[in-house]
Amino acid sequence: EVSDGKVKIGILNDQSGVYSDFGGKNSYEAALMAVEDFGGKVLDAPIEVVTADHQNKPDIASNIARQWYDNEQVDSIMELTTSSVGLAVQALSVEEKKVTINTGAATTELTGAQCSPYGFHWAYDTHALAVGTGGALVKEGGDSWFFLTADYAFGYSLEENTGNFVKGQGGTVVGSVRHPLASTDFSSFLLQAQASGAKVIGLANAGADTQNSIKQAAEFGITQGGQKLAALLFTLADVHGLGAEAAQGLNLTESFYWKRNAESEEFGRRFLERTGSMPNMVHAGTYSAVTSYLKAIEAAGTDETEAVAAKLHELPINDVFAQDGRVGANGRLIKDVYLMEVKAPADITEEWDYYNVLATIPGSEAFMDPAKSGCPLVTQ
Amino acid sequence: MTAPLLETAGLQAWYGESHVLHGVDLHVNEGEMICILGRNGMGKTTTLRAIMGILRKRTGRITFAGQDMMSVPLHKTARAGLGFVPEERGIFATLSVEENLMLPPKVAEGGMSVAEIYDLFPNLQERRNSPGTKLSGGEQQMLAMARILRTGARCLLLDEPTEGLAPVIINAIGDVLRQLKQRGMTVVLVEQNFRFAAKVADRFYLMDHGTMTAEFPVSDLPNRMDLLHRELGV
Amino acid sequence: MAPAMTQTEPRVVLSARGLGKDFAGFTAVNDVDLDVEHARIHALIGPNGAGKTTVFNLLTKFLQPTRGKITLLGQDITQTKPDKVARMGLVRSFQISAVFPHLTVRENVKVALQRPAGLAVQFWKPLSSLDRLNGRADQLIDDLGLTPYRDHRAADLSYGRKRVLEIATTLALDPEVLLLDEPMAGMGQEDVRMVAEIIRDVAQTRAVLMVEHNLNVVADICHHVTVLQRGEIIATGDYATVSADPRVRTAYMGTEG
Amino acid sequence: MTMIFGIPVAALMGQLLVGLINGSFYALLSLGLAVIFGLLRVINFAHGAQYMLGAFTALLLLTVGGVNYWLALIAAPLIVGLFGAIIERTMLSRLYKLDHLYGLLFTFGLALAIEGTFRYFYGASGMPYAAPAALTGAVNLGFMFLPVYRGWVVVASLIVCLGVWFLIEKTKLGAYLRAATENPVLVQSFGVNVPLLLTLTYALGAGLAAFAGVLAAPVYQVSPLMGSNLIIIVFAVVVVGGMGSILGAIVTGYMLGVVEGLTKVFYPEASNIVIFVIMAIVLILRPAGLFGKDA
Amino acid sequence: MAGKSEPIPTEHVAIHPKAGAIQLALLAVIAAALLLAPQFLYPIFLMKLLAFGLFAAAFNLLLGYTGLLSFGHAAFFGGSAYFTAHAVKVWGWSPEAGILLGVLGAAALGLVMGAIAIRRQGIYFAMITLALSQMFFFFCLQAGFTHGEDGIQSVPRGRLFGIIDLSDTMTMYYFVLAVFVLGLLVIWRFVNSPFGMILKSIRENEQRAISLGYSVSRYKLGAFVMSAALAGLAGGVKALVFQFATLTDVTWQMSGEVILMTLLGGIGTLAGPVVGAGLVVTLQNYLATSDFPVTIITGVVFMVCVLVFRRGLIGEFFASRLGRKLGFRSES
Ligand SMILES: Nc1ncnc2c1ncn2[C@@H]1O[C@H](COP(=O)(O)OP(=O)(O)OP(=O)(O)O)[C@@H](O)[C@H]1O
Ligand SMILES: Nc1ncnc2c1ncn2[C@@H]1O[C@H](COP(=O)(O)OP(=O)(O)OP(=O)(O)O)[C@@H](O)[C@H]1O
Ligand SMILES: [Mg+2]
Ligand SMILES: [Mg+2]
Repeated sequence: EVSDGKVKIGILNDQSGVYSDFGGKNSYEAALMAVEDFGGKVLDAPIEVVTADHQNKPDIASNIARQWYDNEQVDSIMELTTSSVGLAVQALSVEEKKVTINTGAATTELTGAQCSPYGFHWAYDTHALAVGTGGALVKEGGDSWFFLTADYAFGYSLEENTGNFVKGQGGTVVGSVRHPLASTDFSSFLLQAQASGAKVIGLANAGADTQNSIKQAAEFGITQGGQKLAALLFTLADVHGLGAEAAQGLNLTESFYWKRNAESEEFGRRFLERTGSMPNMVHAGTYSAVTSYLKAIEAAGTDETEAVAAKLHELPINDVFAQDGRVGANGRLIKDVYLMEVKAPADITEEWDYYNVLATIPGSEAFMDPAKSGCPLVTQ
Repeated sequence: MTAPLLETAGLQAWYGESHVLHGVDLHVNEGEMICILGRNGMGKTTTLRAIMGILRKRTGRITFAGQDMMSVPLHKTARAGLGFVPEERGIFATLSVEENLMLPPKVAEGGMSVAEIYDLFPNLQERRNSPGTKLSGGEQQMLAMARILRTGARCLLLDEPTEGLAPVIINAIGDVLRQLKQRGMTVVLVEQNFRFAAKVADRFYLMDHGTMTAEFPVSDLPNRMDLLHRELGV
Repeated sequence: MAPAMTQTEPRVVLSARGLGKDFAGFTAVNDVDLDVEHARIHALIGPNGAGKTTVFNLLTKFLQPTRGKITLLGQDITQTKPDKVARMGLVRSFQISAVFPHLTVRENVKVALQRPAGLAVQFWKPLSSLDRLNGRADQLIDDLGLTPYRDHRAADLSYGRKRVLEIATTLALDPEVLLLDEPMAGMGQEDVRMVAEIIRDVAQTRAVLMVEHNLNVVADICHHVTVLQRGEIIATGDYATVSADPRVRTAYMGTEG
Repeated sequence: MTMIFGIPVAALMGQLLVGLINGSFYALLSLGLAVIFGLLRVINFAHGAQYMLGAFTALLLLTVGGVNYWLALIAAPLIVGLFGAIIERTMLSRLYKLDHLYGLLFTFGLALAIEGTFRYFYGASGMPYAAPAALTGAVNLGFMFLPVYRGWVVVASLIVCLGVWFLIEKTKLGAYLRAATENPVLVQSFGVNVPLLLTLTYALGAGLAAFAGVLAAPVYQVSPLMGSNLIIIVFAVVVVGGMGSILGAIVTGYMLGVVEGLTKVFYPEASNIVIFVIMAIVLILRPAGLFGKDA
Repeated sequence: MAGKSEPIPTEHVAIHPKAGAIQLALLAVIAAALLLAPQFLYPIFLMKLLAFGLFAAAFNLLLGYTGLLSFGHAAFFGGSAYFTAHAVKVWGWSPEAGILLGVLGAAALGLVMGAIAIRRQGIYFAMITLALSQMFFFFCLQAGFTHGEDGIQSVPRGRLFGIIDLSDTMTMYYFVLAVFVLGLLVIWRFVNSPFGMILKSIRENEQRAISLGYSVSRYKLGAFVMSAALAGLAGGVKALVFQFATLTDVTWQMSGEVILMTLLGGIGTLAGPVVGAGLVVTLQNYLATSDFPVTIITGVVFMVCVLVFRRGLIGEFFASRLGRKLGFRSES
């Protein structure tokens, strides 16, 4: 039996600001697809998806979340791009006793010190990105690194994590430079990176900063000079925006690629049909999150939070996004992630066909061991 | 007799809601110098601003050189041959003295040359490269006047040109005005300094609360002293 | 005619020695010595651009002198800030009239009364605490004939009345020394006479230094005249002496006066 | 290798040059801002949006109309200038008689609306714009590898800056403009068509921003938000130079570009606040700015 | 342009002796509405509204009464939110102590920023405050205690004076309401005080005020610090309401938003900024779930306000016939 006679899922994310291409409205489409694929009903109750634009403001997000929970019978909120929003809504949902599944934010805090019994982190996190790009690339021969780091907490943690994996694999970090958030010009920093002679230049930044660094690196002949660029947070949508010309040779990590196998390709083409673009890991992650949530309700026979959360922790996750994924006690979905390389324009056969999958990193390596995550819920 | 060069009939004007001119009738013949007298706040400045078209909220009739001026946009009044020297002088701070002087476009031949002007106002020549508003109050007054003399305007509207000037300079300006008259220039003068006006003007208007209450030629001045004493305290 | 001397001993309240000001290589004021005495009206005259306003700016510290020394009531104020100078009792008016346009006449005067009354920084007191200044304000307003306009906004007054209001505000500070820059410029004859009377009145208990081009007024009410030309003093003395000086006649008065 | 403060001289030279390139953008943008501010007394908050419009116009001209870079370099500023002229004529001009702050608030709203519109239609992550073939590649200067395009940016911005400076400070038209700032009615009564002049001024300012935008398109990602953060820095540049001072804006633009470049080497963390710090210091020592005249 | 431009308005509401009763009634209605509101509306939303209302009113204290447009007020609002959140969460301070720290911190920040900025007027002032607040933003971005992107989360509301449990939403609401009313009273008193009178005259003619012996910069600085402190009060309260402090509140966009609130409601009126804040907050909330792009709407509202609606809602109301009938007199 389902409370209020229906299951309602809220997709709350940035739809007008800097992250609007990262997840944005397309995440809502992904959720709708998941519901349709599920059959539109669970335990005979209709499923409804609502969405809102939090404008990157945690207070607006928090307000909407409360209103959804209290007045509009929303049962679960997902996507939740950007850390401050993700953490705020997850904390509030503990109070309200509701399930949140975060597919958009990067911070490991969600399943670390601030973890929640009803909070889940689905698509990726800074740890996985660091392992994927840092660890795997060293194995491919990129054993000396120079970091271009955005000068704030997100950048530091990416740099630190990645640096550790580089060293763990026997590589060295020859230097780093911190650039201010939202710099427009990276040439000074790139010249320093160039002068360092490192084999790999790690871009521990995000969004427009990463795009501009990559674009200007091409201009200064960095990749022609034999150095490799590794973007620590970059998705298919960004590659598409930047263009394959500038992005070629770039390494990055995602937990999803539409052309990886037949199933993902089928999903990707359907998604493209609906939205005009191919899904990245956030979109596919959201699809998976909705599907898994509905499966958990079905398995629990109720939409009551405790029971659903328990099922989510318990059931293996198998869908187009995750194969044999499992959810750790801290709420972290543990699944494989992939190290990609952007193809040269000549090798691209169709639009959106940007990646070569260089390596698959098993979930157990990619994600932090729940026992070591610092989450107070994990009992040793 | 030919038609007057400048004529207003029933000219009314407003500042926003406040009605300041209540029907001003005035005419100036070519080559004539008239002077408008009146106490503070009676509408003398307003009359000049309305004629010039700077104050646009006005009704009535203004003709200049046979042309109806009511519908002429502000930037074309100067080209018709009217030149205005405002009470507050309007010297530009961002322009040097010389740039200020050269600013108004020439509208006709027959204006004074720069050399003549510097001759007349040596202070200006000396300070010609400093910013306009760094001049002293009186120097600014000279500059405001000099600026219009260059343009070749046929008819000058002068608003209290002697305010704040030293007696020597007032004398000099008196000389200039007489020279201009000889060249056939038409002048409408607004003055508080009655002694000065008496020396240069051909004809007087007395203004009170937005209308002209008296009009008389300079020859009639001795007979009118009583009136002026009563009205102006002269 | 010069007014009768009632003063027993002249007391210098404001004095300048060797005062000078250069603007980017141009000397506007040079080597000016000036003594302004209590209960006297002192006129500063001179051709346009002679440096009169600049001297005012220097004395009130709106400009910092390049050279020289200024003493107010026995204290050296050469390095003092303008608001401090005003608090010490030296208050000026401006050549271009300065009032608070959106305040009423009474409020204009009260703003000046507030500081001496110690009611300036009290942000915790109600506005009505200023009511006790009404009496003094109305008195001043009445003295200067502004009573009919007491509740008008200053912006709505005619030019001449604005100047009168400015003088009222200045007097409200009860200054020791009053500096008036062309107080009668642009005024009609009637107002000129009224203001002259007012100045004569206030000067009975304080020192006045004024710039004025209206020589009738200068001759009428000023005890002492200093003539400035090109930044330097060319003559000083009573009106009769000064106006007889040939240099003054050619530089300033011309054939008039 | 010769070293200065532990940095090889060659690297330092490279950084100086890079700083100069950035300075070119600052100079162009602050110039446009200074022209509009100096002559209209409007703080043009929409300047960043107009810069973005320039880049986008070039991009759209290319993708939709097949117009190449060189033509776009001329056409885009004209189009954006025309857009500016329309805005000025229909809306901004009504604000001149009000407190100057309203101009700032209006253009702030305008910037939000323009950026919002582009973000709505083109997304946030932007699009690439390729440099023209003639300017691709790089030359090896010995101490650095200088992309040809960057060299062009410096040259183009210098030419335009000097041209505008000459126009405003040395020509009669410039004198009209400056005078009209102070007292439009009086200048108009001298026989000058002031409203037209003001419209042209705003168009010029907007066009300059667009020009910088086209120059920037091959260097940065063309995105709706490309101007929104840059504009704050450019404001600081203008304040340091002295608001309204044309020459000040240009010189300070280049200077601060270089200073910022050097900071990126010696203390990169501070590189985006160094301009603000300089601004604070300048304001304490010289409230009117380096080239400003005292109010 | 230069010289005779129409200034930013300040409306002075004078209570007409006869209209006193109507106004008291109006006030009573508003008071009752505020007390009962949480029964009908979302308490958290109402608290947000009150916090932003106070913030806008504090901002207006500076703009409306001294004519200084600060484009950096987010620094005080957001800064104080961080200080309060940190004190309460990390140091375990009581809520009132945390808020006090926020207020003092904002005032100190205001003192530093103000001391630099008040050297210039008008738009210069606006630009300088913008730049300085941008410096503060970068400080917050990088400083460890703010936790960068994540923000300070899960701040406990604690017990007021050690007794009153603020984790109860209703209790919290009445606490916020009390702070709000107190803040507005302080502003009202400040504006209608001898000090406020001097501020007004400085705004009208600075040179004249100096020549009357007022050290203009100190008065301006005083007003600036007061405004910063009150903005800090609002920020501290907001941190406790939402139980987090994040970067959003220190961005320059937030500084722009508070201007919009004030402009929309009516610059220089006591109630205007509060009404404007209410509108903006409601609009943002509404737009979040609609298909309209928020930025475009905000931008257009800004433009329309400046072009045709400068007095703002409350200002227009006071100037309207109904407003005058009710005894409001607008002086501008
Ligand atoms: N800008 C304005 N707005 C409103 N009223 C004004 C304005 N300018 C002048 N007035 C009013 O219009 C009337 C006429 O003013 P005007 O300036 O024409 O007088 P005037 O005769 O030139 O006086 P003065 O000798 O003082 O210069 C006065 O009552 C004045 O208060
Ligand atoms: N800030 C300044 N910078 C440069 N020159 C100045 C400045 N202020 C005044 N001057 C110059 O100094 C000289 C003296 O000016 P001041 O204003 O003192 O004259 P004044 O005697 O008051 O004349 P007036 O009777 O015309 O008001 C003038 O030539 C003026 O151009
Ligand atoms: Mg007049
Ligand atoms: Mg003078």
